[in-house]
Amino acid sequence: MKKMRMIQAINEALTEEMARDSRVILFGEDVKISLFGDTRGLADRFGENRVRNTPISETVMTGAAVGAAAAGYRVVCHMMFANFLYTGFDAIANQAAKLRYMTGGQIRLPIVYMAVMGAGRSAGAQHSDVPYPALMNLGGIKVVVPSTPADAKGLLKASIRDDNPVVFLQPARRGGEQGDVPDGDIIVPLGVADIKRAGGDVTVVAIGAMVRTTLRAADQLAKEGVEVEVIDPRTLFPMDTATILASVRKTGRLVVVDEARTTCSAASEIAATVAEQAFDCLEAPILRVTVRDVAMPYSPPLEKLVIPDEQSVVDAVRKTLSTGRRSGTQRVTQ
Amino acid sequence: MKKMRMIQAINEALTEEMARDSRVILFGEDVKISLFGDTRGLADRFGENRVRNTPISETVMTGAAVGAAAAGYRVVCHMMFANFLYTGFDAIANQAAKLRYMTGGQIRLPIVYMAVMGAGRSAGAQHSDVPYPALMNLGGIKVVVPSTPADAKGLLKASIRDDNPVVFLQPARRGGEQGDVPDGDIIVPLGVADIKRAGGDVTVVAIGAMVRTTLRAADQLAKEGVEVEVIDPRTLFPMDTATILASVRKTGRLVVVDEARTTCSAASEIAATVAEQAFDCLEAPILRVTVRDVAMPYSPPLEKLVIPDEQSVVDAVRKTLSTGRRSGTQRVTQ
Amino acid sequence: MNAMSSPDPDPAVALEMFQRMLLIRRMEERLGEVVTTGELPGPVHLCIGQEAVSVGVCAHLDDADWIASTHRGHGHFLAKGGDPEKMIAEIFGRETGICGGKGGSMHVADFSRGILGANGIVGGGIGIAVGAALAAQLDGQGRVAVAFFGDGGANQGVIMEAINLAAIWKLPLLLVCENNGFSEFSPTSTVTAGEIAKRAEPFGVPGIVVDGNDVLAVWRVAGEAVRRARSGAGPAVIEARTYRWRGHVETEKSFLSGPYREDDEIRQWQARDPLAAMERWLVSAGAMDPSALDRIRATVAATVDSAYTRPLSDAYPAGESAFQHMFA
Amino acid sequence: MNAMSSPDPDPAVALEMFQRMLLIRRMEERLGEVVTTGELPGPVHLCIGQEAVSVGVCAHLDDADWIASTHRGHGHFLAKGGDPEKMIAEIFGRETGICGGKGGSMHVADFSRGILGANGIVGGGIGIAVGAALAAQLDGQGRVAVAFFGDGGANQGVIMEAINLAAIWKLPLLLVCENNGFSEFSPTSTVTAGEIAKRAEPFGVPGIVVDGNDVLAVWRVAGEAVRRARSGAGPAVIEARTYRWRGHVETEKSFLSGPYREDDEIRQWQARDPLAAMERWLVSAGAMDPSALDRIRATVAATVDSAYTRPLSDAYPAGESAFQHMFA
Ligand SMILES: Cc1ncc(C[n+]2csc(CCOP(=O)(O)OP(=O)(O)O)c2C)c(N)n1
Ligand SMILES: Cc1ncc(C[n+]2csc(CCOP(=O)(O)OP(=O)(O)O)c2C)c(N)n1
Ligand SMILES: [Mg+2]
Ligand SMILES: [Mg+2]
Repeated sequence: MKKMRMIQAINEALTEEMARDSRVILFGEDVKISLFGDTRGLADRFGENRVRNTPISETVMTGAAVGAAAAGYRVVCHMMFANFLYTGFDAIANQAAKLRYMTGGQIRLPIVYMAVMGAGRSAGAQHSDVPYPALMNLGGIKVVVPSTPADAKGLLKASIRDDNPVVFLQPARRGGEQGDVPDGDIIVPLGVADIKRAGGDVTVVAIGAMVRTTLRAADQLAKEGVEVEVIDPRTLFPMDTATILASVRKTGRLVVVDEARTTCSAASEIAATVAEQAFDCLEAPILRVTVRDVAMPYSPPLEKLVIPDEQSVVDAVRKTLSTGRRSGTQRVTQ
Repeated sequence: MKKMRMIQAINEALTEEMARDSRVILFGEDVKISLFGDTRGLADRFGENRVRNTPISETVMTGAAVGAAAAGYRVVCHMMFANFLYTGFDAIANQAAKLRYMTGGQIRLPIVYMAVMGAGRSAGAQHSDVPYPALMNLGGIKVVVPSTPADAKGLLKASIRDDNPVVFLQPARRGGEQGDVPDGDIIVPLGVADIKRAGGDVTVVAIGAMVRTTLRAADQLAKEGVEVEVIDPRTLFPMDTATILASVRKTGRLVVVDEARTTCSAASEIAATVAEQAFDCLEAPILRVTVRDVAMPYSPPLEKLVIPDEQSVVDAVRKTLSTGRRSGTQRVTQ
Repeated sequence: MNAMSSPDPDPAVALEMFQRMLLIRRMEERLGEVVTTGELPGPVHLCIGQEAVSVGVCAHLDDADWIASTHRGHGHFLAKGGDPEKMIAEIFGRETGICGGKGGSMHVADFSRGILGANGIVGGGIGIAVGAALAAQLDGQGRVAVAFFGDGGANQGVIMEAINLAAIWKLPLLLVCENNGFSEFSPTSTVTAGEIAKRAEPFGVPGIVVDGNDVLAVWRVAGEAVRRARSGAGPAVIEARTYRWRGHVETEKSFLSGPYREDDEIRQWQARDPLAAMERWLVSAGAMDPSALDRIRATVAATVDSAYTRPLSDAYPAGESAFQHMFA
Repeated sequence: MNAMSSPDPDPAVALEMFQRMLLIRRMEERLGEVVTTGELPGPVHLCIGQEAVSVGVCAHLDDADWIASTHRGHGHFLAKGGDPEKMIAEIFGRETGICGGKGGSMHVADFSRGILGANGIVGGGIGIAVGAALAAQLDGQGRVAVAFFGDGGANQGVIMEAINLAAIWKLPLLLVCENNGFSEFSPTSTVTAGEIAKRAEPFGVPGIVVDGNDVLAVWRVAGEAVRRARSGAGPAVIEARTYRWRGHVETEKSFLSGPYREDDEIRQWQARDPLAAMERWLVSAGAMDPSALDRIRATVAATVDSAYTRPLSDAYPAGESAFQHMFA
């Protein structure tokens, strides 16, 4: 067990996987010098052939990832900020997400598109998006969002070994935070959620940067005697709905905390799934704590206001506890 | 009142708006000869200056729409098939959706990106996507999907007059269907749903091509004595949730029929909203009838299987009627 | 590159090229007929008149080399050795199709033969070919990757990104533009500034214009470019000038409001039929004794017949296949 | 285009250009200092050393003309007449900022002055400028649109699409590449093949290389290109060779693992300071009497002082503003 920052954990994952499998290659803008530090040292260690700086050409980058993967490599394509996924979106949405299916399963596409996402550092609307809803809807892209250094390492290693296109999104604000990372070849399987805190009163599903926020809220609520179960899906597509449903069947109440904009968010998807599959167990409305449908503002107080914080999670949990089944408005009968 | 096909109704809307306002311009690939017929005759009538064929260059097209709109024009940018929105996604997601906000409201961006979407004609996965979930999540793009010729005309006219970026998506399979279109300058305001059929037993929200499918299912169910209320949101973002919530408060049951892939679909969003805001009125699980999370297959029987049909709507309605509140599994108590 | 001084192809290669062109021609003609019967599920884009380009280029490739193709991809598929029967089964949406019926005309692919697939996205194959070229370079086996694209596709920015990246990395990549005079219904000059091949030059990449109706000329410049690429000298752009005899998409006359080209133009290009030209050359070069011609015709006819027979009695894919193959 | 034979600027114009360059320099220097105090909310990219490009180009434009800029956009903003105080207020995230504090450094824009905005997306301004050029053409008032972009941005495919479209439509568009030697931390030659200006030529568009540290040279070629564009003769690409003295982003040394350029290289370029060169020219051309220099310095100093004073006591935007301005 070592303490390290998420960025270091990612760096370790990349280093170990590149050492393990010579067919793992990595390219992206300035990956050699490494803006975030996550790819630092890889070029020195694995050579300029396997680790390449690209021009600023997201369109061809995302497409080349598909071609190199189809031709037998495991490709890590670093997209820097998640907003630049939009710039290279064509090949992600039209090729990577569909090529295996369209060709009747002829190929495997082991690709990891990685990027940093989310707000909190006044980088402005074009550097702060949380684009996973769009990716989750494509159907052919696995979407992974870690919340801790250990998960980041284990999930990234699993993503690289996966034979399918994966978008790995590192929450910007968590990159520098320290956490315990087990030694050795840790793998966190894709599609498996993690119960970050067990509790019987309310289920709170929290994603990425929101996990820590939610855990803090849970601490606070625990002092009031409210036991929150905090579930981190870790993989957003395919989602481990079984774990979420089991928890809701136990608690009867659900809050989803998501750094994406509300409409069509992962929170909406989780809410819809539960409203469909665990309706009978629900005691109260499902509440979403999300970013309202705005571009991310630059000014610090505005940015702070827009991003869900501990208090907004606490408020939502209290609200869901205060409304019992049928305690509110009744069905209107004509 | 005239009978016409949706494509003709769109053509009329474009013609009338271009005649009405000389600052309306239109460009896109082969808009002069018009692949779908929706832009036919516009170049002859309004001249080669206002109606322009572009090269196959979606990236610059979507960006140029932003610039021309910022500089004072009302831009209709024809993207042909909705999958090509992905090709030009950068300027839609990073510029059009954010520029007004990022500049503190300095500009208006009257843009209509129009495209044909959805499957049903064996065009394959790269010509059949239903991309509105990604667009709805951007927060800065209005999303409009007509289901009838009359709505198509009225919504497109409203979209062109709107001072914001709108993506107008014509359901491929409905383009050739006839419908009554009122004479004169009909405007269907954005953000207002339409109750396509009133009923008190179950609320079914249906989008685009699914509206007709759902109305047929409703006819069939009516014979069994089940009165379905069919709501067509028409604008998916911003969504007229009030109309949907009012209906669910009346019926207590909701099915959403959506041609998009399930995960993070409009159906998910509607389900989440209702589970949040009308929970107390719900009598049964909210059911989504959607395309499963696959790329669209080419082979006709597969395509048919994947797209929701009348029977799948009927089945979902019957299912929701068969499950009463708490009739199913109970909350697991520890 | 001094392509014009290259020698003529061996007789066997020349005959093989003729046969491939003929196969493409006959397969496509038949498809054009079938379309009118309404039996085909989806749209098809025929490459009749353009056969010399795919065949002249692919004559230099083997199964280990990669090609990425376009919406007009049957010719590339067949030129690279794709199975005609499996192609037709695919276009008819049958389970025996090369993609199990899930792709259709615009997605015929055979990875075992290095066919990365036709593509419904104009320009979509370019990035994929760049990636395959990167893989080829890393493999170090002398493989190359070829992206075919149209004059319309040449206006997608990805082509510039690809040329730049391939130049910087010296990728074994051929970017082959089939300039058939139209981008859908727009004549090239109305949407395309300047000469496409020249777009390579600012990057220090050779840009070669070749008569796309002359399979020998295509074969020569492609051979030179493939040799260069295999040797590690980097990418090249080839612009093959040709013409499509058929519509952009079959049955287009049924929905277009009017014509977008002169019949006379079509006739002029038909007079420059790449197949007839090759036949003349074969005879004059003495590469073919007269009976060989007939044998090839018979072989091709038999292949075409069986390609359009067996698949039609094959089953459609089973329902569950709709939900397979999203993930490995 | 015969830019070199163009006359020198009027003394008033020359002085104005000097003053603008000095304003940009001093504003940016101060910003660099402020960054070290940790008071700035977000990242800033300074253009010190590159002032001659924005100023030489914008000297030909007025409020009705359009510019689209980059992440390194303060110079363009100020050169086009943007308000220094409102810019600083914006960078500090105040409600008095030109974008109400919602954009920040990478999004400073002033549509009333034709400033379409800095841009956080590399290449993002190019399409926007194409659209503004289309609007300018439709208006028929002789307006032009200018897109500034970097050598790194020159590798985004949108630039090729823009050149092609502008050539076909003869749009009044200037594409001005500020080649400052680096695309972030990658030296240009490691990611950029050939000469950027040449990328215009295959499209029949003039591509001009100019010394980006010589404001007069920039002014001359830009003047010629603007005149051509206003007259309806279509677009031009200008590649101005220059150098950034500061980091790609301020404080980069705190997180980069090592240097990516030699200090010596920086010193060599500093010896070619565009401001010093212009000052020498002004003096030698007699355009400036010695006291004018001091007056300009004083004016600029006062502007800078007040730009960095008032905004700092301005309020942050009210909370509700976070939820405004998504839609008109
Ligand atoms: C990204 C994208 N944009 C537009 C289209 C629609 N489309 C299909 S083929 C075509 C014209 C292609 O022209 P060209 O590249 O010259 O190929 P050709 O059809 O002449 O073989 C267009 C515009 C598409 N399939 N993909
Ligand atoms: C689409 C996109 N990709 C990547 C980035 C990250 N990025 C910001 S500036 C920059 C380098 C830009 O280089 P250049 O265009 O030469 O401009 P300079 O910084 O030298 O002024 C990069 C890669 C971005 N902002 N947008
Ligand atoms: Mg063509
Ligand atoms: Mg640069």
